[in-house]
Amino acid sequence: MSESSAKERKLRNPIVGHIRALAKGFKYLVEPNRMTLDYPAETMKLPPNYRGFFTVDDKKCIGCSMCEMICPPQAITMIPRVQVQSGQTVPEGAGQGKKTKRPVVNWGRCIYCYFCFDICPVDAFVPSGVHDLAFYNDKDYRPSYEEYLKPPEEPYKNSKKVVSRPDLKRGVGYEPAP
Amino acid sequence: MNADELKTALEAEGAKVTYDQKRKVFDVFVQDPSRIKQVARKMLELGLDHVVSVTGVDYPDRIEVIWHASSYSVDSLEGLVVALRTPISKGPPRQAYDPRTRTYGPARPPLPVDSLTDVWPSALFLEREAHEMFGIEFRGHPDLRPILLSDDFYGKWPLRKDFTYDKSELKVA
Amino acid sequence: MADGEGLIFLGNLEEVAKKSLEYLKKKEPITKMVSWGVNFSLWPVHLMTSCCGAEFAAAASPRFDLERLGFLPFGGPRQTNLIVVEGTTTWKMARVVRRVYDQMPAPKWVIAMGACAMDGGIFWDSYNIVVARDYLPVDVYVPGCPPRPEALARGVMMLKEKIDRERSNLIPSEQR
Amino acid sequence: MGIIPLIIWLIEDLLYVIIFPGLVTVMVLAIIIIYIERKIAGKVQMRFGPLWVSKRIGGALQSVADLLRFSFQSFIVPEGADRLAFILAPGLMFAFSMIPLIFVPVGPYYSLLFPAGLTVLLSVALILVTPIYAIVIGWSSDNKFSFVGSLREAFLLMSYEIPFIFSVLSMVIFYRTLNYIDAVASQYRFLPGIILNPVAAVVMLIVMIRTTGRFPFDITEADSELVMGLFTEYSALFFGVGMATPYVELYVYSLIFSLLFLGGWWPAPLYSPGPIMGLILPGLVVVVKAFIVMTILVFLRSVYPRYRLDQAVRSGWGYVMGLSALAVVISILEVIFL
Amino acid sequence: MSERVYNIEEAPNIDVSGDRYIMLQIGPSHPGSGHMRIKVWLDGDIVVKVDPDIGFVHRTSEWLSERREFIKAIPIVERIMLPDTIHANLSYITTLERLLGLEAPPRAQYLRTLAAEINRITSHLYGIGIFGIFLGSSTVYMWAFGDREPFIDLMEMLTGARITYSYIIPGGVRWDMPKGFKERAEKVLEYMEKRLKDYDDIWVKNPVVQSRCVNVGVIDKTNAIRLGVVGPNLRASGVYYDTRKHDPYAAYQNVDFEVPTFKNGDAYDRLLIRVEEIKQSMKIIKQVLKDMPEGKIIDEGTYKQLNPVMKKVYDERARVMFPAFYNHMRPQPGEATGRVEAGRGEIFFYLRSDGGKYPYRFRWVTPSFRNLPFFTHVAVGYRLADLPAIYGSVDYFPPEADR
Repeated sequence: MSESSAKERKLRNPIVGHIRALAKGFKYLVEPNRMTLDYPAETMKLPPNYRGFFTVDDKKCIGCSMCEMICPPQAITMIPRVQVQSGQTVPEGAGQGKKTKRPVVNWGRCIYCYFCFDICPVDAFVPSGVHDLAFYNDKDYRPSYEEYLKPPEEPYKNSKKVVSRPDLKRGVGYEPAP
Repeated sequence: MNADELKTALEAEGAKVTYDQKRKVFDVFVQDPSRIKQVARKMLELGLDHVVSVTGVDYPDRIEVIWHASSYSVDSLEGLVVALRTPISKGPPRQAYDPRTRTYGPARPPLPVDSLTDVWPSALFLEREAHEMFGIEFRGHPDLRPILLSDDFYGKWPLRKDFTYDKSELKVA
Repeated sequence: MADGEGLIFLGNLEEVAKKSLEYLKKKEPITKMVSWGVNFSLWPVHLMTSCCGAEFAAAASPRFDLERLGFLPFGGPRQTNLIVVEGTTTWKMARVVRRVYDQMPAPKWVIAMGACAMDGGIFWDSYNIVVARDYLPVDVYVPGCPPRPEALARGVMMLKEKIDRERSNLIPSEQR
Repeated sequence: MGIIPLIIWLIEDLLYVIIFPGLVTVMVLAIIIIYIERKIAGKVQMRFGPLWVSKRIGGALQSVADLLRFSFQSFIVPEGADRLAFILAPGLMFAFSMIPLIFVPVGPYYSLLFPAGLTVLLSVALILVTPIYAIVIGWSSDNKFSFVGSLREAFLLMSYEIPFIFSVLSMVIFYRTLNYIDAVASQYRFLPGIILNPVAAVVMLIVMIRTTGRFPFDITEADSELVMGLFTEYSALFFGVGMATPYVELYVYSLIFSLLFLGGWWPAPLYSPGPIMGLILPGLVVVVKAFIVMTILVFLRSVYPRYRLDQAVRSGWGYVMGLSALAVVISILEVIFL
Repeated sequence: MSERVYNIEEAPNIDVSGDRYIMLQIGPSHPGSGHMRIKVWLDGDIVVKVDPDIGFVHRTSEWLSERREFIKAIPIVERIMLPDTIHANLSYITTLERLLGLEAPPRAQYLRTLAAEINRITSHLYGIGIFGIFLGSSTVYMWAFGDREPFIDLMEMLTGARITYSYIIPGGVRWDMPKGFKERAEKVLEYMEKRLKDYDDIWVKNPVVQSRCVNVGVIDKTNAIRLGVVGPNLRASGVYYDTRKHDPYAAYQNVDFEVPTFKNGDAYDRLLIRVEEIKQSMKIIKQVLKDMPEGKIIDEGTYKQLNPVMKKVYDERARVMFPAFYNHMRPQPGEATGRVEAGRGEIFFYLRSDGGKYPYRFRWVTPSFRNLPFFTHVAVGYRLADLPAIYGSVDYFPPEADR
């Protein structure tokens, strides 16, 4: 490898430096270029494949527990269920039918890497695009199967959905989502 | 000075050298641990001027200490990581679990091998980590103190295959 | 007179002052005002426990800018009233976090941020890991690895609601 | 018969000291300037400053919220610290930083117990007392960081005292008086001080930045080396008071700067009796000018990182001292020729 | 300018007993230390001895990875190097592919290079932000973290996560490039070029920064090599070494870029080199976007093992699903090493497998752990206020150093 020429560095005279720094600071003081997303009032519309909270499609799942095996933090546990004729599954003793298993995710340990999405042979997981939940105590973030089936709801539904776009004059601006 | 010249030069030192181009493994195996420093000095002259990693591998019968050296200054050698390996004996196996003291007998003494920090100063912190993880005592190291683990894990040599831990006895407050 | 407390203004001055202070603390307008003040001045101590610190720093960056909600990362433990346990805490770090928590003045809260602080996340079976619940009273859990800064903002908003709900014992009684 | 005017006179003075340029305006201005500093820093950094406190008026009540939180927090006195100095020092520092205001007139209608003759001398002398309490704070709280912080305060205090006195001296030489009102009067007749002797103005600005800890010289509370500098061990209201003192000093300094260099209450009529025309109107002009100077100094937080201690001390004894000597020479030459 | 009182060789063994020196513990809960405790012995304002006490974020990544399947080490390795996850993932997968004998198709190699360079820019911006707050300028911290966001949006479009991507798998990558990605990337690069000009006035050419960083923490070429320093800090001392040029991986052979080096090896050069490397990375991204080949993003062997549902998903939504054998990969016994040039320096990997489900020896060294000599040897002799300057210029990230 040829020895690439080491670069020279030019130090700027301090007085000029002070003036240029203050001028730049003042320019940014008067220019209208904020890049803040006013969170509770407007939320970002994230790309479709964003890895947020997710649920499982009860009919599609075949209970093969591949997702439980590959989950790196072992956040998925398989719950024994019974599959009645209509395809729905009911808890252990509630009906008769084929005995199967269904996955339940413990949100406290899940790292949202979506390995379970990709190893599932029947692609049964459904992403929900919700990404900003928080909980008060530890029982809330370990849902039972019924709670896990309900897709989590947006905390701020009526906030303005925006998409970010970098533009030269106004820094990173936001426009209403298409 | 390319890979083959390096191979012949190191074999002259009496070390078994294997070179696997596809898996990028250039392995220098020295059977007798006391000749490590001499081989290391030869490698330093040949242009391998800094150590990338010092670690141990815990086999059933022995522990191998590996120094991975590489070169910044010599152009032709820059694509290469040379592994200097020596086996050291493992000492007494761990005693059975003694429920009264909830330990596996007294902490086993570290295993001696001489340190290469005077040949490669960059191995200073790497050897401290190998010491506290594998229980390899590097003789001649300026200050061999644990660097990553807290005191309640010193002496248990966590990266050895027979390491187990009991979380209940550790307190935070 | 407040029922059940008997006459406040009897006995020596020092005792009367204590009783009236206790009485005033529970009164509605004072607690509402103080809880408004504390809600919008939640300063987390500058203690990055692990890699979620990158998202905690991104939460203070111009895009998510939690200073809008009064969430200003501040230097010393004495001047702050919130500790954000970001991610994994090892034994060494847990003792430091515990000591910093003890150094903080009385009304203080804890947010457990990230899967590692809640249930151990991906490092759950490592010998060096402690879960935030074991050594700190946690108020809000924010899942995610690392959680989005918006999730942290959501956690802070939920902490504000919690402070508002329990505002009666907001003003500390003992003086150390 | 002489008692009644005397009493009225005393009440006016108390109003003068307490209300207008005194305690109330200082507290209000300190709270506003803290809020404005966070807003300006936010705007330059392309983000909102505090906003959701009171969304309709742009988050202006943020400092009030901080004050409320500080006042209802439990106060911790570490065992190692000696209690008396630890508890008293911030209060005294806050009080002493406001005493010079007695001697700084903001309008011609100005009468007080002390002779009006030596106001410049007295105010300058009293200003330099406050940093001593900062050293007491650092010394009394039993913490290595605040101990190193108090040593730094001592170093910087000595190295920037003489340039400040020289720059005031050079203006006093030119105005040939030790009284603010005559100084302002001569600026009415002649040019304002900043055009006469810009070097002295620059030196005064540098010293103001240093003593109030604004950004290039934020060395005593340098939070990336010492946790919070002097106030590491302080919690609750004492920290709030300690944090507000530099802003009060900033207000006092910028009052003096606008009186000596920016022509005092220039557009307002010079001499006019009566509390309204003589005090309120000119006072507003002076306070507005002081406020502009304060915002400029506060704006520096978002432009500069922090100097090292030895650089600040070396430049203090080095070129700042040289500049202030030059300022005195300039004013002497101007006196001879003009 | 601050003069050196002690030279590098006898730095660590100065005895500090006796009460002439104050010992300051710049501990984990300190705005100027990050997640480690730096014990500093001060003689007045001069630093006499520095003893970094790290290990506060030692999350035993090697011990855990030796008790889990090969595929599960990807998220562990990423969480250790959080500002620079793609390089951790890339170095592990390059070594694992050498062990398994797999080879990623050209389009996957280009996608890996694209993701790596975007992540290098965000990692450098993270470093500049932390350096800014250590010197006291909160504006540079806010600007650097604000300018990271457009690049994080790009990676969000590509992979679906903000920081922890888990994007690279043995044999290829998990998602293909979405449709609007190329135009969006050009807009972001254009925006960044304009912003770099603003950084010059406020940060690079700021007189206070120059006076704080020139001739501070000087490490010359021979000591840099002897102490085994790594990454941009090495190139700032004049050593021409970059793993992307000397041990090429992914698609770096057919991308031409220049490795910037400086001579003086002080904090100011380490600052300049990071800005230069951002410019080089932007140049690489443009080239990669221009000549990105078409084709599959997973190698042939794995593609054949996908079941019909997975093949349909791959053709429709360009998302690679894992065949069943991913859960229990068993490479033949043997060992492999791999090196990747991350934003902070060179990651080294050494994998040994004995044919079982779990790796027999999982050893990796991160760049920050090899930059530790900066504290013990280089920071001695300067002033206390220079310690944050050196710490920030080295871009030291403690969770990555503790592994």
